[in-house]
Amino acid sequence: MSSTPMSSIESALAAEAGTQVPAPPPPPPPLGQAGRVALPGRAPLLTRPGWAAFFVALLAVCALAPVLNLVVPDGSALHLSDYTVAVLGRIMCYAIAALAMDLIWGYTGILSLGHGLFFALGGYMMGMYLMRQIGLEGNYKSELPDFMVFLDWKELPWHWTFSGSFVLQMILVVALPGLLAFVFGYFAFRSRIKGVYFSIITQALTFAAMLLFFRNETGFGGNNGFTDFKRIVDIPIATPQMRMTLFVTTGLVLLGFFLFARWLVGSKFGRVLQAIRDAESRVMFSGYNPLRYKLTIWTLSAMMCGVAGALYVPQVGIINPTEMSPANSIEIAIWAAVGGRATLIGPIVGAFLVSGAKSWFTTVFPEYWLYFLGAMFILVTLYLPHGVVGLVRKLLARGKEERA
Amino acid sequence: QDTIKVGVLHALSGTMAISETALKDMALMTIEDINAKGGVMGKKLEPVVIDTASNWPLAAEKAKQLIGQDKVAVTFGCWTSVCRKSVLPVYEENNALLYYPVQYEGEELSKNVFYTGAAPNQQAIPAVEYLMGKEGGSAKRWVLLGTDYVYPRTANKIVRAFLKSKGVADADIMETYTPFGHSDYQTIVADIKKFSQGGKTAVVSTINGDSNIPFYKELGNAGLSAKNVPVVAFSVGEEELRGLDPKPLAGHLASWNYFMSVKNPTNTAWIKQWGDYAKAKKLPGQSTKPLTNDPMEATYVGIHMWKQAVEKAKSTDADKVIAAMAGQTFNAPSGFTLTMDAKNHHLHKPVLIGEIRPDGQFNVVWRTKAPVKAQPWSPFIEGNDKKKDEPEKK
Amino acid sequence: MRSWTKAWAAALAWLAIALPAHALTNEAALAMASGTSSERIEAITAAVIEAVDKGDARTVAFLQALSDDTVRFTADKAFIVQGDKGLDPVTGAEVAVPADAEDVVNNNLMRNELDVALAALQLRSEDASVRADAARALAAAPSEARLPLLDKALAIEKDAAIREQLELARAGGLLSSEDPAKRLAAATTLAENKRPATKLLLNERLAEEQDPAVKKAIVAAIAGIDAGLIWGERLGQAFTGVSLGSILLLVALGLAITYGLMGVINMAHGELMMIGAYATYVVQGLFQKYLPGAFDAYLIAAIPAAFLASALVGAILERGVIRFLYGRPLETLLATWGISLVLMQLVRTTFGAQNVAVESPSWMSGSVQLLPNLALPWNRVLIIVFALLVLGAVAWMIGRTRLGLFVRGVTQNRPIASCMGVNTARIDTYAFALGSGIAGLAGCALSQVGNVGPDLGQSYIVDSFMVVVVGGVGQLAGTVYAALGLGILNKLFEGWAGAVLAKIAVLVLIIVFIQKRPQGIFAMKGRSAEA
Amino acid sequence: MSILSVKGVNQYYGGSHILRDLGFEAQLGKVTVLLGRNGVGKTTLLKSLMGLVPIKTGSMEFDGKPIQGRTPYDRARAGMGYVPQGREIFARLTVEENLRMGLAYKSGSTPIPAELFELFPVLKQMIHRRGGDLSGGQQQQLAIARALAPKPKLLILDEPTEGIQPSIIKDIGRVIRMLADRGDMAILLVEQYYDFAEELADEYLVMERGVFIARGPGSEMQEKGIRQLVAI
Amino acid sequence: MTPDLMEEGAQRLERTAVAKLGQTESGGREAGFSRIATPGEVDITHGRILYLEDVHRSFDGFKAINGLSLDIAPGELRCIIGPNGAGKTTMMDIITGKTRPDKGTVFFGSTIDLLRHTEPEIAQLGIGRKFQKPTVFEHLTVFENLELALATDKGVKSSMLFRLDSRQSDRLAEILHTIHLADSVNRLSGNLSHGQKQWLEIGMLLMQDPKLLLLDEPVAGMTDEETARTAELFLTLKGKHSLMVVEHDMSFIRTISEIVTVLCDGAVLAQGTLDQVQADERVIEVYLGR
Ligand SMILES: Nc1ncnc2c1ncn2[C@@H]1O[C@H](COP(=O)(O)OP(=O)(O)OP(=O)(O)O)[C@@H](O)[C@H]1O
Ligand SMILES: Nc1ncnc2c1ncn2[C@@H]1O[C@H](COP(=O)(O)OP(=O)(O)OP(=O)(O)O)[C@@H](O)[C@H]1O
Ligand SMILES: [Mg+2]
Ligand SMILES: [Mg+2]
Repeated sequence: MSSTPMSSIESALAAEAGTQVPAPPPPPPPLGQAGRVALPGRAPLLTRPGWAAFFVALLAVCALAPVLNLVVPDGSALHLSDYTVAVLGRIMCYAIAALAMDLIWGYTGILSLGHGLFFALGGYMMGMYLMRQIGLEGNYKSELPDFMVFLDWKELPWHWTFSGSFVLQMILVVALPGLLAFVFGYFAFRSRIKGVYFSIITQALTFAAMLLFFRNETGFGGNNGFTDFKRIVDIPIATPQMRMTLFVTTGLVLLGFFLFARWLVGSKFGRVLQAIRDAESRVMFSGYNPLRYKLTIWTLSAMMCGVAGALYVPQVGIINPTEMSPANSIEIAIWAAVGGRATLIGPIVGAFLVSGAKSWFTTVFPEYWLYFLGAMFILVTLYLPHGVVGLVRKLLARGKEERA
Repeated sequence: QDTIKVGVLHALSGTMAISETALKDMALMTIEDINAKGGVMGKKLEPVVIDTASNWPLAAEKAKQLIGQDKVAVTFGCWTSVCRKSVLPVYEENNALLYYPVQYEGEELSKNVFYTGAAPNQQAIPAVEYLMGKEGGSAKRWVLLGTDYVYPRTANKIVRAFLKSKGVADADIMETYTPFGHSDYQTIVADIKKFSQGGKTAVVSTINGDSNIPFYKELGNAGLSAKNVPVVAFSVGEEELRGLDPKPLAGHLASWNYFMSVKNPTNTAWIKQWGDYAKAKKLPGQSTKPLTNDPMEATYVGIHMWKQAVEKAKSTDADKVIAAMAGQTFNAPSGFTLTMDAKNHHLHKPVLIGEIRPDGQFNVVWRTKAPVKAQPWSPFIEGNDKKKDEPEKK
Repeated sequence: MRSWTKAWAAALAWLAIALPAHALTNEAALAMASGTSSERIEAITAAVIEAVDKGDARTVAFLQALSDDTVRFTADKAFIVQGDKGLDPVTGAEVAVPADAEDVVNNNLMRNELDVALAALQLRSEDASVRADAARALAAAPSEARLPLLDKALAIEKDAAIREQLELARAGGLLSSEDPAKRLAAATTLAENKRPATKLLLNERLAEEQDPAVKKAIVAAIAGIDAGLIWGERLGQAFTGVSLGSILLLVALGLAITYGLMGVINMAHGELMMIGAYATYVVQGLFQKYLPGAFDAYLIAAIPAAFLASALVGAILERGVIRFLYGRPLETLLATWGISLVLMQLVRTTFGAQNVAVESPSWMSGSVQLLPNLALPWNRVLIIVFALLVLGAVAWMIGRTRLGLFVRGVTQNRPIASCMGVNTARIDTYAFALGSGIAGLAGCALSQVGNVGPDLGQSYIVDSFMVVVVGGVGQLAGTVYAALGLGILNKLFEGWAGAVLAKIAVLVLIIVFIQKRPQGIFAMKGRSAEA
Repeated sequence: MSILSVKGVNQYYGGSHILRDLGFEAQLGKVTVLLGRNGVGKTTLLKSLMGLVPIKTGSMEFDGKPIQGRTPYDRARAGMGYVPQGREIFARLTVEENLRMGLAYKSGSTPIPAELFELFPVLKQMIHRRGGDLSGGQQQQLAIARALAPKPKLLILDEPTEGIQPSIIKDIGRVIRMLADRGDMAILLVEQYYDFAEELADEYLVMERGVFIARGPGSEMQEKGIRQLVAI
Repeated sequence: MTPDLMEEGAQRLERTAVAKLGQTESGGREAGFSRIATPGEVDITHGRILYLEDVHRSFDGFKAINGLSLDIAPGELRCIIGPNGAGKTTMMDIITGKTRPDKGTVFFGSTIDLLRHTEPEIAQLGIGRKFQKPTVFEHLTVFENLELALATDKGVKSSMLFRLDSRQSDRLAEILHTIHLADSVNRLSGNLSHGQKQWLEIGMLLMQDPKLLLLDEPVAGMTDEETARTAELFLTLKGKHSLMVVEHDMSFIRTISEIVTVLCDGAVLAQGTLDQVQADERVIEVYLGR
């Protein structure tokens, strides 16, 4: 599947933190006939510079951005505009999705072309809650969301049961994508569906879901989806403070997921995943049941995507079925690939780079941006086989060689 | 500051680019024309063109950018309802202005939006009435065919309610939907053919975008001619016909507020202006065969009305412009003088029914005597009788 | 329409010789051309009755001109416009058309009326086929008002087939007669004629019928017709399935090579089809411009053009991008995705974002009538044949030729194939170009049934991957089964549940199916599958 | 007559120097045996000869013409046949098609030499089975047959006896001897199975960490204690 | 949905699936025994650790295994030889659950019916396997390869929380020495030479500490000296473990063998000491050659 010879945790860590491989721990005491072998110890979660970078990011998200956006006045050069906050917030959601994709694709070698579905499901769960929060302020002054009134529905359909409660609905944000992924994954992995066959059925799944959600009868507002949100936990949504809160939450979730993912892939669990990617049958003959491993990471990944979607919806203000279109799922994979697969920082970088570029190009070259974006994909694959992170890593390694 | 920035927010790539590109160009032409004639209040207009890439969250973000970063005075844009719905909160929140140029399902009225396209009563109902009448062939049975999304569903709901009020039984209405991008209409056309054996049948088509061509090609294949089973479409205009050989379609109908074939001096001048512009700018497709259509007219009218309102208000401030918009009139290429309703932000528009000609243009076979007032809240939908015909005060 | 032109020419010749002229007056012509539809229809009916009795070439000519939309009129006179000349409908003399003359606009109602009027005038033609056409036209639009006309025609008609049509037309007219007995008789006559149009007639009458006996007869007649139509319906449904299958097969065949054999996850496959379709469009344009006489042949020329255009683009892509990515299939996904974006935008900037019109040659339009309600459209039939031809060619290339062998060998193990003396680089280029070329052929075929626009490829890419994968990657036979299977299932479901649910059902079915056969229909069996 | 002559070949994988200044010759009609422990670089040398991995410096001459820098298929066309380590047959092609691939640069009508089936009867039996379904030893036989099909001037064999049953090893030994004795083919054999190697060797080379540490005529192998040398 | 919950769910689903498989009409093999079988424990009271009877398997009509019956005692080192294509690898595939036989019984100990278990379960039960073509995790380092193979709880949760304790590290270090890869702990195993991969795979097998080792051509591609060392290694394993070794290298077989089984055409052709089978005319005919 992958051609990254980059799975050693040490080297991965080193490059991510931009430092040297930590010197192996002191050799263990002599062992009878075994003699001395320098066994690599368990790698730390992050190296010291890694932690430093992490805290800088944390600070930027939690303190710097709010101050620059809310406190620094509009005219100032340092002011962070609402628009920039919106763009960054959206991209951070994408980054979470890309991170989730990397766990399943980069590390386990399972390319999902259906992650857009989990993202959208999380978004829809959040959207349902937000729709209910509109309350009587809608066009029709009804307890029911506008589109239901308009379709002559007299009461909430069953799947809206929990939509009134923030807590329950937030549980659904994680549980629904998780459950769907679990059931789907259980059957797929049990049947040993692999490679493109898996990719294609995930694509079929999201495509089918998209068509389903486009239907008005499905009860999710059809093509128009959910828009015009007014409040979240009874606080107006369209205030700078609320927007900043959402932004900071997204940032924290992203950083939290990043640490979680680090911990996962650094553990033996993570190495079993990579082993599954390389030689699944050998994993089985070593006594591991790949089904459970794949199912676990697949479900976790779907749940992360769900959370990303839930954070995304109140920030962009709309969720509609196009989020489930196959192209969107492919795009998630592309973020991971451009940034660098099987490196956790890669997908985050990729998401920022690709969607950032898209945002920027569509404004600056509205007619030509597809050329740039297309060329970018081609060039990255041709010249940066390990993504942007791979390039950085190579440059760093070269620098080190020269220094040495 | 000697320029006024205006936003042009359309999809120039992705699925909607097919329709929206022409609107962008029309907006640019109109702006250029206004500038050439001295601008607005002596200031030149500076268009800010942005591609929504047919991606609706992106559209909302771009709207933020137009309003927040570029500080445009007004935005002309969107085609799909979902695009409008996604940017609407942004406009309301910032109290900015959006001019929306496409026919839509109604059921919405925002203080910050001016709807220059048709509401259902300015397009769907007259067309159905026409087909019911002797002129239209006295249709007794109805096929309501659409792409599965909100506009067709709503339009069909209204049409169904209207048909019922005219005494058409449910058994005489067949309602079918196809997924987005559907390209194989064999089964549906066969079904229509079968259905049409039960009595004089007409088809009301709200098929969207690209699916029209396969649909009409299949109709032609199946030998269902307009004489037997006329199809009236609400989304097929001159641009859509560009993509297919119209000969087999001759006689099928469309209902709009404007047709390129309308004969009057305003229209002739406008078409010429557009043709010259397309040639000068080498617009792909348009430069060899310039076409105008209803949404383009609505774009053109919208920009001019905004200009007039600004000049009346002597300011680009949204509230002042909104106030000044009420009752604005404009001599439109359709040959009618269009009036902005005093309250409901919709234009009073004429309804024209045209039959497709073998050259891809329309023969206007029926038209309203005078512009019709829009009913954004359709009376055929329950509860709408209580709705006010003006935006909520917030 | 064309048969009418023929008929018109023949009739005109006959009328000119046989009949005295000058029956058409200016008033009559003006009444036929202007006024409300009902007024015009009245005028036409009157003119026809007169012309049938007296015989009048001018009236026929004028009606024909009306139906050809070549009549203009002023407040006091109607004109036939021929090119830039004007003709006086009454005298046939050349006159100048005033600038303020209005076009006569016909709607469908008028057009129907004109057709019938012309048909009525042609019932006495000497040419049996003209008469047959006329009789058929009258049978399709029966009216009580025309009964005398039909009776006269029946009195002189010898040809049995034409008589039958005339009887039918007569029965149709009688169906709305005042006399229930006549209606009953008409219903029984019509029951013999198992055609959809007859059913429509009966149904329309049924809606108004009061007399219980007649009602019963009509219901029985309809039931009889329905029973006769059932087979046509079933076969029609099967045909639509096969036809959809043939399209899926065409769009998947190229991918079966570039992806199935070469392992390139070719997201630009759709755009290669689009290029084929645009090549067809360009060829059509060239024919329109330089060889308008041979326009119908353009499609034949477009086939190789589409193949070459796409193959060329494919070859360039392979040389420039893909060849650096062998053995890294997922990276090909990324790069070809980029390529597809670029190609799409390229087409948008050169041809415009709008769709372009590709006309079908005349031999692609129309249909073969197999049963009264089963007409197979020529373009669908020809596409099925085309798909089979392409399939045969591909199967032969891959399975029987050395090129095919090398392609398979090279894609399995590039370095070793090279050590066997195979010029791998060249084989790769050929193979990719071949796959792309076939995509181009698919595009050419698609241009005959659907849109030609920048998005053409996007709408088929998911389907084409689906087909290749469900069939089993690298399995040509599997691709064929999958394409036909999906096509037929889709149409079957669509008959039951509508297009949207059918599509969803098919997708779900694919998911379930892959559970049962994790490697597609034609799974690679044995050890080699695991390697 | 020396058909292959190699001088000063250096080759690297990333930073590690795998082949260091190697030079040797292979003669028509003779079997040259290359011995060495695991991981010393034997396969790497053979791959360099075939052009599958690029060499950093050095010259290679085949049949009087320089071949360094040429593509593998040029080398194959010039008459080099290769039996790679690990068989590397085309798993999804049938046995027959695998053999046809071996004849790739001959004209399309060249028949598969019948003598191959005499040598390896099992291939005839399984002619329509997919290569990948064969057992390990059968695949090895197929790989040898495939290399022999176009009658190369130089036959390069990388551990051909691996996984093959004794009787067939004997057959392969006889074949190699016979091919060499015909005098129109040079054979370069990498082998771990010492007895087999010694029996066939006309010339021998011993490699250690990318350099040759011993060489000479095959007849001297026993007295020079090559078996022990390889074992250390 | 925590990972352990998910895992439990998967386990439960799986268990019911397995339970269903076992419900044969006769009540399954267990029905015949009066003792209560402890699930997961190998019962060797009958003196047999592996027991195959009348196993058949054909591929598209070709009988690869044709009525094979074979048994192995605990602690035995059994050599299997036989012509190419005799069905040796296929037999191992059947024992490890990779291939399902068309017919026949395969037991591990006297209570565990291997045909009812999946590959990972069989591995967990204590059957380790080395493939004919060396298979290692190419993108993991040598160290990580061995660590993964280590015999521990192989559930999801314990993998997440796993830490190498000192006893395990010692064992790992020891095995690294045994397989001569101590210098290469941190190298990616994909970059090892063929022979090194062979060794690494043997090392992984040792880490797994199985009761029964199936070794498919373990010395292919090794030098004589290394072959000798492998032989030595196997002899030390013998007794504690049961081994089944497939090889074509007669001198290697000679150094390690007690009983040799000759397979041919998917069934046992001969069995006995090496000398006995080497003298057998049929074996010479089909396998050894003259
Ligand atoms: N692709 C590669 N990248 C990096 N190092 C490699 C690569 N292939 C082989 N090596 C290393 O190069 C050295 C020589 O390998 P080679 O395969 O030539 O050995 P060999 O002599 O053929 O061994 P064997 O007898 O085991 O087949 C080994 O140390 C091996 O680990
Ligand atoms: N999946 C399969 N499909 C078809 N034939 C197969 C399959 N698997 C094995 N065979 C055939 O079964 C026979 C036994 O193969 P197997 O690999 O077990 O032999 P082996 O004894 O291991 O031989 P070797 O010593 O050469 O490794 C062979 O003839 C092989 O071609
Ligand atoms: Mg080697
Ligand atoms: Mg074997």
